[in-house]
Amino acid sequence: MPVDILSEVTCVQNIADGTFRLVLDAPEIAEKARPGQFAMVGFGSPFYDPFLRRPLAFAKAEWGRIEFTLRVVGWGTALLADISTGDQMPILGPLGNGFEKPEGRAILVAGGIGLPPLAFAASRWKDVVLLYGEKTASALCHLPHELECEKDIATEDGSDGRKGLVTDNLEEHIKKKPGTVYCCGPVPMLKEAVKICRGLNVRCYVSLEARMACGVGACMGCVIPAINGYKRVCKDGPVFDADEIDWEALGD
Amino acid sequence: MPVDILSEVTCVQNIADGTFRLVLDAPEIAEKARPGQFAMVGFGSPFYDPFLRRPLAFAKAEWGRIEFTLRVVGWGTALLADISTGDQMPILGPLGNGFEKPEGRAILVAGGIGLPPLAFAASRWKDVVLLYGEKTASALCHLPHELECEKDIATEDGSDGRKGLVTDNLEEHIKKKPGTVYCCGPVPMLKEAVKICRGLNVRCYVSLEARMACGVGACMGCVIPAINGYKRVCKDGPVFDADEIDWEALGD
Amino acid sequence: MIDLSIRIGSLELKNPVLTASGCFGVGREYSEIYDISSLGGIVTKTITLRPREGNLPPRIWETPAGMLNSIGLANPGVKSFIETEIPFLRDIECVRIVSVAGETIGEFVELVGEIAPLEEVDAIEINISCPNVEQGGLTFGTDPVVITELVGKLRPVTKKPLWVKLTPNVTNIVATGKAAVDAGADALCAINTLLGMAIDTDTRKPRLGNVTGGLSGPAILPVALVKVYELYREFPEIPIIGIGGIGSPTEAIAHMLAGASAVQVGSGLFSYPRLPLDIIESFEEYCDEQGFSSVREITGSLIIPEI
Amino acid sequence: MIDLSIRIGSLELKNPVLTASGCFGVGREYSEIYDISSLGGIVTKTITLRPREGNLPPRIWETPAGMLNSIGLANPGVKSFIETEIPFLRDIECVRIVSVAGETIGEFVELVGEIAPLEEVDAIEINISCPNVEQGGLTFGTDPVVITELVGKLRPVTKKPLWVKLTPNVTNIVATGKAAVDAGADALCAINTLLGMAIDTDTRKPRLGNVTGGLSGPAILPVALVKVYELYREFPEIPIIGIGGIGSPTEAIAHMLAGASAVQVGSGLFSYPRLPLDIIESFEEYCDEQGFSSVREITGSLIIPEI
Ligand SMILES: Cc1cc2nc3c(=O)[nH]c(=O)nc-3n(C[C@H](O)[C@H](O)[C@H](O)COP(=O)(O)OP(=O)(O)OC[C@H]3O[C@@H](n4cnc5c(N)ncnc54)[C@H](O)[C@@H]3O)c2cc1C
Ligand SMILES: Cc1cc2nc3c(=O)[nH]c(=O)nc-3n(C[C@H](O)[C@H](O)[C@H](O)COP(=O)(O)OP(=O)(O)OC[C@H]3O[C@@H](n4cnc5c(N)ncnc54)[C@H](O)[C@@H]3O)c2cc1C
Ligand SMILES: Cc1cc2nc3c(=O)[nH]c(=O)nc-3n(C[C@H](O)[C@H](O)[C@H](O)COP(=O)(O)O)c2cc1C
Ligand SMILES: Cc1cc2nc3c(=O)[nH]c(=O)nc-3n(C[C@H](O)[C@H](O)[C@H](O)COP(=O)(O)O)c2cc1C
Ligand code: FES
Ligand code: FES
Repeated sequence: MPVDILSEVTCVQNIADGTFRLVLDAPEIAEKARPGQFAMVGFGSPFYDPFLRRPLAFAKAEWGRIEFTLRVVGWGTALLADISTGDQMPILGPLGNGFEKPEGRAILVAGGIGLPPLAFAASRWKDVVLLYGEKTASALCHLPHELECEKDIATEDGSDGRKGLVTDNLEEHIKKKPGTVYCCGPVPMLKEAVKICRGLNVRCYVSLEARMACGVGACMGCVIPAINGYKRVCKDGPVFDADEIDWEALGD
Repeated sequence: MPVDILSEVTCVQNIADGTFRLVLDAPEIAEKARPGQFAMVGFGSPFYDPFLRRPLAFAKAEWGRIEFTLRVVGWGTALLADISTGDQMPILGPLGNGFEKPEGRAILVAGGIGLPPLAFAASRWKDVVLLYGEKTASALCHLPHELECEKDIATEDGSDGRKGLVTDNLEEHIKKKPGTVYCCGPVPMLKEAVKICRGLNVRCYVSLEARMACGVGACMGCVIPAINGYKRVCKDGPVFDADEIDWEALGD
Repeated sequence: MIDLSIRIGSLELKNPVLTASGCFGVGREYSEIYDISSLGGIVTKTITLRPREGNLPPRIWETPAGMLNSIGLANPGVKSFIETEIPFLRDIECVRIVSVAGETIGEFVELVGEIAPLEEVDAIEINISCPNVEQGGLTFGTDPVVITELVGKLRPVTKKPLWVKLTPNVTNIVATGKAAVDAGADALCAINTLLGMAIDTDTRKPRLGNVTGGLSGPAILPVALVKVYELYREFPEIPIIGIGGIGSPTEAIAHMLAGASAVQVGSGLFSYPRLPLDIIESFEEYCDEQGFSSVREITGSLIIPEI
Repeated sequence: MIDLSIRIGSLELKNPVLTASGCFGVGREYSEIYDISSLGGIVTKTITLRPREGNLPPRIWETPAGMLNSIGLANPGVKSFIETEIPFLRDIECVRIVSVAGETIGEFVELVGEIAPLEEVDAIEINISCPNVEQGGLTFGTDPVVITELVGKLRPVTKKPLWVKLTPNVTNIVATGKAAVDAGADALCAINTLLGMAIDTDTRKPRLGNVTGGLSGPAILPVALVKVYELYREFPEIPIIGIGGIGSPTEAIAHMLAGASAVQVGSGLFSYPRLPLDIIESFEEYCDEQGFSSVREITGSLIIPEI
């Protein structure tokens, strides 16, 4: 059951290129939020532009606080990054289905700002390997440092970690120790991961993004093409079994 | 000739109940601005709500800086008061006719946030008396402290200065030493001042307010009823000879 | 104590605040967030005869102070709706309105025929104003002759109140409203969305999969108010449900002042899911301030100064 | 080098950015702020036969992402306009368009007759879309039959280009546009303001002295784009001047993509007086990015994905 609350910002921190850590006091949400779920975050302004809330995945939820990792990609996220400690933000959550905890090993594949929900999963699950890729070292986010799980970090330009794409070693990781794969990131990365998983016949879950209005499943605005008809990202997802998705119709 | 510039905020200060002092770096404007003139102040936001700039009178203009005294009365002024040192604000000015400097004595009558343009006049002119009224002590603004002219300060509740309305002593001041009267403040106050001036047959100028769109005289949006037709507050005013105005049609 | 109750024809509502079609589902999702029985009423997503997948995504685009949608009446069809959604409505203690849209007059008749017997439904909203479908929608809503025929054919099918939802995409909403009223509509709902579009200048493509969509949100408030005002001046006896641009209680009050007997909150729900509850509270305060003893006194109490 | 010049019929403009009627006077005030000769063109405030005081104040109200105005065509009348304003236009080195509005077809004919001989005027914009006057205005702009008659009567009066400014307050802008085109209009300007109103809930009075007004600004962008798009699809050969909701260069580009050959900036001037200059610059950058060598290639180059 989601709640809609005004929540106080307790910390805002610029942690990487255009990337911010937001911590909020929200006990009602923190106790319920599961990895892969998200919140609709409002601006708390008396003005109507921007009008819609923005979906953000939980990066953490503990001790009555929730944490988001926010990457500025447009004006809405810029405005969210510009808030100050003590401000009140409207938060509706937790929303969406979240990841299902696997039986055995979890192989998490995070591309760019796809990291937060998977880092949250890594903090809650056992027997996890986290693959995380960014363009360059300065974009790398702090979350993996806080995790004790096995990690494989890559940058495209090799400025930190392994040089290459996050998916380059996925096959190797699966072969080394099979498990369930969970991915979040840009669509081309998801498609690559899904291809690899299909080749090796391992189960793969993906967390998808779509523009949202209600965030709760009421407006039918955030649909993506699934094998048998449209699915709502906000309510039926954001996490889908890769086999459910009509990847061709999805576009990039 | 007005200029349209992005101007850096060098100081924001809460100086009285809901009243803020804004200082901006704007040499091109500061050298031209005269008492009674104003600027159209924008929000510098990529969002379109609020949409229109707000007119603010100059409270000072010296050493390459301009100063506004802003009272929060709605969401637009609240947003303007919320800016920070270092922010860039769009400023179009100086605009409007401004006060004409009198031959002899100037009797300035300021009600509430009508003070800034008259304080500016007091700082530039000689032989001045400034009458300034507020509801209560906590609303009184700092500007008079910086002025060396004769002052007569009143609060409606008597919590500071003389108890009563700013216009209570106007007749007395005029009789003591006649001069030209300049008024800025709420319409009922202006009407009272005009009545007194007419009774004593002294010249009276008033600075009027109206909702503005362009601020430069192009849109015909800010008109007020004058004796022979509508006049634009932004271009024909904001300062008018009291005899020009159709006070009855003006409303309150 | 302020009396918040209103009447729309024979229907009694405990307060004048409803949720608008397409923005609230049947209330299932929002009922997880708060008690939707405290609303005056709910209007379901528009239901069609056959299931509809809806339009190609993206279906949503944010615009200055508003949004475009091109959902395209995605819904499971009336049969499945009656099976799976109507039971949910059974225990909702507010007025329940089902919105319907057909591609032909025959389909409308069939739809109303299916809905009419259901005791879980208190009224039927006739959606002749959806800009996002090829058949039906605006082709019905813009022609007074067609509206008269349509409503005339529906009127004998049910004793339930028929509300007709009008489009603002017309030269003269009084003409389309009159057509509905003359043919027996119990209330007029105004407005549905304005036709609009948005373009991604980088890719040079439309932002919506369906190219055009419906504009809603505070951006359209001034248009909605003038339509309600025009309808109210013409039909002071016909209840008008004000819809469009309600993003805070003030705009709901403005709709009532312009002549609405009740309001529906649409996309404002997305910014503030609890907005309808805030509006109900504010109506009470507003009546207090204005010296009204009933919320009904707000309706049409706009003061037009003599010139 | 990107070629920024365009043609609207026989007229050559050095770039496709104009200022919209009523938002720029004759340019006198803005010429104090920057060199208005660098614009593609300017459209004057609408001029009428007799002087008009305009409507009762307040005439301006800010709305979410937009504004309402009810100026009511305040202007000194054509005689005084020719005496006092036309001399100012003499030295302006961009295309100068005078906007006119009559209360009757006869008045329009007389007005165009007065303006036609002036060499300081490069084209005439026929305003049949002002929502703020009782006579003329929308009564002309909403009826295709009247439009055909009007434009047909004006066509023989002058060889100067006649631009017809359309209202969005119609069911079908293609019909009103067609009426103008068939009767000989050289270009279509779309859109004028949307009819709207605002209410002060505290005093229960309308915010505007004239009760209703015209809605403009970014709030109406989606509506403006769809109208331009509809007109362009129907009349690919007729130049369309896109107006409505341009608050930054992006929106101007969107208008061009939808099918406009040029744009007019209206209330966006109030937020950013230099906006037209920014747009001109951005057109150059945009052509560079998109690999266009002329700004004319932007027009209508919207890509509609096949479904
Ligand atoms: C379930 C979910 C979880 C997410 N979690 C995170 C997260 O943890 N951290 C993070 O930085 N970002 C996350 N995003 C993406 C984030 O919501 C977008 O980056 C943001 O909405 C962009 O807003 P904007 O105004 O800055 O961008 P603009 O492009 O200016 O926005 C314009 C419009 O597009 C929508 N939009 C743009 N990009 C996206 C997108 N990728 N997904 C959904 N809507 C979009 C906006 O909501 C807005 O309505 C998540 C998205 C989803 C769907
Ligand atoms: C020439 C001139 C000089 C001014 N100088 C000052 C000054 O030095 N300090 C100061 O605090 N205020 C001054 N004002 C008043 C100030 O412009 C308004 O208080 C401000 O515009 C209110 O904006 P808002 O959004 O907070 O109010 P809201 O009431 O929320 O505004 C809604 C709309 O009404 C307009 N509006 C509201 N009140 C006024 C008003 N009194 N005058 C003009 N437009 C209004 C706003 O611009 C906006 O479009 C001046 C006004 C004028 C015309
Ligand atoms: C996402 C969305 C879906 C909608 N679906 C419907 C619908 O199915 N039937 C209908 O009559 N109106 C539909 N509408 C229109 C709304 O009910 C309402 O008339 C319109 O949005 C204006 O109100 P608003 O400004 O409060 O949103 C929809 C609106 C939105 C935003
Ligand atoms: C204050 C104001 C005055 C206007 N006066 C006129 C006018 O005299 N004639 C006219 O054709 N349009 C007039 N318009 C409409 C504009 O020219 C333009 O069509 C409309 O505002 C939409 O464009 P925008 O969103 O860029 O403002 C006026 C608009 C405003 C805001
Ligand atoms: S955003 Fe409304 S259904 Fe998903
Ligand atoms: S605000 Fe435009 S003329 Fe004064």
